[in-house]
Amino acid sequence: MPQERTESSAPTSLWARLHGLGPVAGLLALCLVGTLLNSDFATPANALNVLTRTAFIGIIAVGMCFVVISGGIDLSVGSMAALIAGCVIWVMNALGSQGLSPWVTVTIGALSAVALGTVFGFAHGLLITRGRIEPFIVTLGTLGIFRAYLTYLSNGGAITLDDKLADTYAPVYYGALLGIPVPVWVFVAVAALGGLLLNRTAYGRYVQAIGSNEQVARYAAVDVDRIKLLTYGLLGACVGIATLLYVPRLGSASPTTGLLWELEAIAAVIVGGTALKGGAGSVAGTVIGAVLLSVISNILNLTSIISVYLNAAVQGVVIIAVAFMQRRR
Amino acid sequence: MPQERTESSAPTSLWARLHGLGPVAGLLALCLVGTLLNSDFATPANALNVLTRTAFIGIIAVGMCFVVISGGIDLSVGSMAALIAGCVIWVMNALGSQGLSPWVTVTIGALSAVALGTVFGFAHGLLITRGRIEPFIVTLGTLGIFRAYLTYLSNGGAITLDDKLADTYAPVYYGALLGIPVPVWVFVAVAALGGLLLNRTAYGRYVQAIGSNEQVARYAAVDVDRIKLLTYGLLGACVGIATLLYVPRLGSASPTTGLLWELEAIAAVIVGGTALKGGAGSVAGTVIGAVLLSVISNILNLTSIISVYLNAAVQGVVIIAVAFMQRRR
Amino acid sequence: QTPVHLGVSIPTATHSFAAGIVWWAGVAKKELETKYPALKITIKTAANASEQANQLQDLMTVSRINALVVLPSESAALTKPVEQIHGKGVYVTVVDRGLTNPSGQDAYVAGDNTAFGRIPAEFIAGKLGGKGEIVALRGIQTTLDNERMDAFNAVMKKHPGIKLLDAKYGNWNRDDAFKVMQDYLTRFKRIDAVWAADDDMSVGVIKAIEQAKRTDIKLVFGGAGAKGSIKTLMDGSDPRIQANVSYSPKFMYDAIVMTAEARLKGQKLPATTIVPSVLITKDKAKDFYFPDSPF
Amino acid sequence: MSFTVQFDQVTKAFGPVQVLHGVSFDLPAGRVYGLLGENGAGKSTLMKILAGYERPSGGHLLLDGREVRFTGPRDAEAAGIAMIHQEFALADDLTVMQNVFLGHELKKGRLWLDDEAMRAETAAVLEEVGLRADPDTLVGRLIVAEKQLVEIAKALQRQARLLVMDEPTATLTPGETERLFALMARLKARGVTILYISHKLDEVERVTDELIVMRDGRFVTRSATRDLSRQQMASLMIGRELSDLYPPRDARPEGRQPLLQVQGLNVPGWAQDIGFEVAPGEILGFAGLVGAGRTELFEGLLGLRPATVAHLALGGEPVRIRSPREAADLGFTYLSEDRKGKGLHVDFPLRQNLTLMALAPYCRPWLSPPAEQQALQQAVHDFGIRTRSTAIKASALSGGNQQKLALARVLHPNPKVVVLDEPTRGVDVGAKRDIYELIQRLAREGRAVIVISSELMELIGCCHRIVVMRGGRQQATLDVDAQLNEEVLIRHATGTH
Ligand SMILES: Nc1ncnc2c1ncn2[C@@H]1O[C@H](COP(=O)(O)OP(=O)(O)OP(=O)(O)O)[C@@H](O)[C@H]1O
Ligand SMILES: Nc1ncnc2c1ncn2[C@@H]1O[C@H](COP(=O)(O)OP(=O)(O)OP(=O)(O)O)[C@@H](O)[C@H]1O
Ligand SMILES: [Mg+2]
Ligand SMILES: [Mg+2]
Repeated sequence: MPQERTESSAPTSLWARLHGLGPVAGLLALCLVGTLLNSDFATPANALNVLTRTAFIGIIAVGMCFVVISGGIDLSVGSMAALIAGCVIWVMNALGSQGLSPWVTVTIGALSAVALGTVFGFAHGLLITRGRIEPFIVTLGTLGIFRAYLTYLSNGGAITLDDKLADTYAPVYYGALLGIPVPVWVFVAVAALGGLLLNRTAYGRYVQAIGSNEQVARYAAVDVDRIKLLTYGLLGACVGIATLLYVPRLGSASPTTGLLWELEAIAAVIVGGTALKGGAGSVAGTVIGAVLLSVISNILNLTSIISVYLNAAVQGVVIIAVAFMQRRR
Repeated sequence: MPQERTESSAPTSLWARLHGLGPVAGLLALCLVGTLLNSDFATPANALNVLTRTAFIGIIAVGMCFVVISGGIDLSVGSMAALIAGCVIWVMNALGSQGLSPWVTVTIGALSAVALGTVFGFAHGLLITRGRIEPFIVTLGTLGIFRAYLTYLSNGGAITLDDKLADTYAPVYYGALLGIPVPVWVFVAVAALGGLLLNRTAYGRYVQAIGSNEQVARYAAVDVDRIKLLTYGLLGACVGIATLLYVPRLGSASPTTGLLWELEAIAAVIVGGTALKGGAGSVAGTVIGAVLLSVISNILNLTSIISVYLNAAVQGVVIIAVAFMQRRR
Repeated sequence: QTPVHLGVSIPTATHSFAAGIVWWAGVAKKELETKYPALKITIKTAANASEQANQLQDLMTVSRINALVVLPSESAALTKPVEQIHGKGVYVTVVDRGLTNPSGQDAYVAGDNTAFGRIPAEFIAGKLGGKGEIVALRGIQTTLDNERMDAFNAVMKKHPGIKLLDAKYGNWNRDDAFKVMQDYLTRFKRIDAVWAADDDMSVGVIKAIEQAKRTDIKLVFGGAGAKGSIKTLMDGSDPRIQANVSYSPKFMYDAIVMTAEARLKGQKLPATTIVPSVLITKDKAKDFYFPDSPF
Repeated sequence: MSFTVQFDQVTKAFGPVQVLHGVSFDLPAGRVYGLLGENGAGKSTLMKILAGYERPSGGHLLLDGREVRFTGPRDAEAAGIAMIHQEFALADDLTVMQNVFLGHELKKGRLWLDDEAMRAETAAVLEEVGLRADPDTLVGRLIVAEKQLVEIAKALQRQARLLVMDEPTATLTPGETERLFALMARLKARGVTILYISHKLDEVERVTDELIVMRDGRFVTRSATRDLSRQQMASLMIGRELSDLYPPRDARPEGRQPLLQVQGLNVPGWAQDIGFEVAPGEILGFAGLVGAGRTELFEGLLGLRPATVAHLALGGEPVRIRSPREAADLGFTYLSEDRKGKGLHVDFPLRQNLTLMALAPYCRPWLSPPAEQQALQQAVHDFGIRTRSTAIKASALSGGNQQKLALARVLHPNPKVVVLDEPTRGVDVGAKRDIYELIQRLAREGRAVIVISSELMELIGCCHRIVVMRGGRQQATLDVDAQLNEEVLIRHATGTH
């Protein structure tokens, strides 16, 4: 991953480095606790499990990171993922029953997931830029619309992938390359690309400029509307990719799929040190934030020292504690 | 309600007035649709039902309006309400079984609801100002903590108010004064006080100043930390008041109590024309926003023209449409 | 005896019924672990399907369970993850919500969702004498809810005199049921009976009726046999509550006990065990009353 | 290589407010033009139209006789026009380099940014404008003067053929100003046309070839610079004769108990061991180069930065000040040099801005907007704030009028001690005199006044004593008398004494 922006400024680097270490320190501390509580925590198998399951939220969080840095927000990602999953399964089942080969069907399905996500993202972008509506409201609205439409498609139940297709598709989630599960590879690739895009391209720079001061960006001849549009499109594509990994895992979509993912993705971004008001942030931080959140629940799964009722409380305390470590001056 | 800030500037007033009319126009249009679809919609009884059930969210939204204008956010209000409800019922049952008279018990319970809310709010405020943690993270953390603690208290089930106490307490929700239900009176009182506080006191001015530019406010001798602390305390108190009205309605608290109220309250504020980034906003808008959101679901309940699966979609479309009417220039 | 490490994976206690499940699982754990030293039970609760899939993975990789009792939060979504565990040689008992592909399970213990919808329909139809106007409240959009509603509708088809005015989602919670019922009352000037489809929802429904001071509603049928509703039924304190249908979270307890005892002896369970849903009337109510359970 | 610019009956209205009333003049290439006019005359607005930031409501803009219609600054830049803004157009979260190249990034291939090249070029332009800062410093961490230099560097990097400079020296000290002038000379030699807006008439006299005077949104006159004296320039601008710029001051009060006493003030990293006192009726100046630490000194004193002080007394009473709130309660207020970032709520209307620091008198018990409005009318009159409506946001005021509003705001609580950091930044000569007059009046009313300024003449012209700072240390405290002149001050400030 390329070096992060905030760490590159020489005179502030020491502080920034310490500051940027907040989530990392939190993650390390947490891992230590995990190892002490259960010796099986620190096994490669468990580590890969955690990373694999972080992949969905992590990939979405990378896209969300851009949206938040640009000063926006997207509340609809969970519903969007659910709807995409539903549509893709529906399409694949339809194609499969037409006698298309499972490989072709799955490929078409996967591509259409990304395409659909991008289209939804662009729709958000258009409503926000052309329609001049607050991102919060646009995506609150589409949150309802996406989920309702999935409910409608599934008649309130679940849409399930045909078994034959499911078997063909399964390796996308369950397969491994060089011992590393496919979703982890995809996650790493998306994060690396995201980091490059944010720090090494004009687009990334414009995203930061818009979040920092939209008026200034506009004065600097940045095509603010286009960049915002692209940013929501990018998030949509990330949601599509995440869904593409999700479908083979659970093989179905229902009205409860992806519930509250938006909160998890935004939390990963913010825990990773990006400010909600936009302007500055880092992809690496976001990735660490996402992993940190999964590690918390992994540790809770591996131990039974506290009442199951209090899981959410432990998560809450840890999130606040990590944020405290990297607080603003 | 006192005149709103944005409406007081003369040359922009026409535009501002039109602009401010967005939610009102949306509400009127919606009411028209409601009346056309079901003649029972426009009855006083239905109007009072809607207002009464808006009261909880509306009261919380008034507090949230201050927090959002100050540039903050609170994701925990739903969980906070649930925990307060649980604690208050628990306290009242305990006192009741000690043989205290129901009236005294209920009064103590009601007061402790407001006190508890204020304490929780101050705790947020302290973490945000002294702890220098983003409000989003603090309240995301306490969201989990509050709800988990309630689940723990109730063993995952419901905590139910003793029947005798419930009968004494019931009029607070079910009673009426001059034909208007008590919660509506309380809602109106809270909104009116909120409007006064925001527009006609130094405190309200400071809240706006902080949201507009915290740095400038600090240089202008505004005690930023104290004002923020008060603002979160105020929201906590509003949550307490809302809970105090909620408890007599069903006489119980369970882990599903108050679920997603935070989203509804924030949505009411934003639909009411307050920008998420803070600085300016209006209590009247917030009230209209809250009513508008309940009217949508009321109309959906009163008609069966579309599939129940699509309810959320209709809500989403209406929210976006209303926002479009009052969009930023 | 072979040592058994039994994993239990269930949804979090987000409403009373789920709380009952969690409670009964806890009771089973306490009883069984004192009784059989060779048995270890780990209970995990999950808020949604993907969290539950994660937990299954953790139970497998890290806790190294060799038997599993699972109540999937969604049938379809958990089919694959459960299959995976099953494929690694873990004995799997699925409770309440069957997998879409039953080859991933060794045993299935379930309540009877068809009866859950059929029994109230028959009771209401009988009480109304085949004529009247009713409303229904549904739960959350799930396959389970669809099954119940379909069973209810199937019975009602045989009673053309009964008109189902509307069926909206009350999300298995009191607040939403209260609001939906308020609006039903505004909308329909006459309602003879309400199928609230869940005891939590029936609480909200009754409150809304009381608030509107409506007397036309003769019957409110909840469901699942929560202790509050059973108590009301036993005491006869509300004339509108005349019966209930059992769908007790106790099947969680039964499933755990059966699985644990069978596995300790190295035996198998019958492929399918249906815990029947039965009509609970006033005289039978005390058999279904468990005051210590949160449900 | 350069071109002739021609304005033809250019008008501009913001809603109902007509700002430019048909301005026509032309600017042949390759010269340095001074644009003069009072605050709110429409200079910045006209220049924004030229540089594509605003569109005219009417009239035409012609380059070499051909009409152009810019849809944004990008078009203007393509035509070779760049502008240095009066109000900075910089993104605080980006670094200096990122700001300098924003919208014009250099690339390796089609996709990747070439940070190395940009860093090198940024370092080069920074060198040229005389800013010693790492190109990777966040702009948010810079002080105003440094931001101004970044703003200049940014325009310079564009290699424009016509450069608009809107009050570039308002926040600069003499050294940097000299460097800027040298730079302008080099640009002129390369054939670049420069439009130079400033309220510092001595500078205008030095660097421009020709002057254009505007008043109330209209073109008034043009003339070769050498044909006009500063006196004449001033009276052309404000439309009346201006008497001596610095009003007479009362004698320094003798033997009175100091109102503010500071001893042993340390602001870590910025100022060491500072001590001074001000008596009622006294005006104390603070001189120094940019970076001398004057601003930080007072921010430390007000609790806005970590600082320690051995002894601090107000009116003889030892006090502790932990925040501007506590200071204001003690009757001690501070006008920030950073108007946009610290001084004014630019998104607030004027009324709310004016009364923010002193709301108590308007609470009876509820805030009374009419009373506030009355106070605003009074302030508009007293401070000569030129605006066609009092209901606009502060951001819609011209730069100089924003400064007057900021000044009105810190004086609104009626403080006993007031610190004015660059109080005349960006105000026109007429208004400057009004502000000097105001300073004298504040002293006459028995207040202690501290003036921080980078304009040494201004300090000499209105203070009783001057503290000179260098590198965070108090270099000297000088009485203002006939012997004191700019040279002496500069020698102290640069350590060549
Ligand atoms: N967006 C706006 N809306 C309303 N009025 C505006 C707006 N922008 C500028 N004005 C008005 O236009 C007039 C001219 O402003 P301008 O900034 O051009 O003045 P200026 O000559 O640059 O003054 P200064 O010397 O103080 O910088 C002022 O009266 C100002 O209030
Ligand atoms: N001790 C120091 N260590 C590091 N940098 C210093 C120090 N003292 C001054 N500086 C430099 O001085 C600048 C701070 O200027 P400051 O605002 O303190 O000066 P000032 O006297 O208020 O100037 P002005 O008001 O004219 O802008 C910083 O950019 C910094 O680079
Ligand atoms: Mg100007
Ligand atoms: Mg300074």
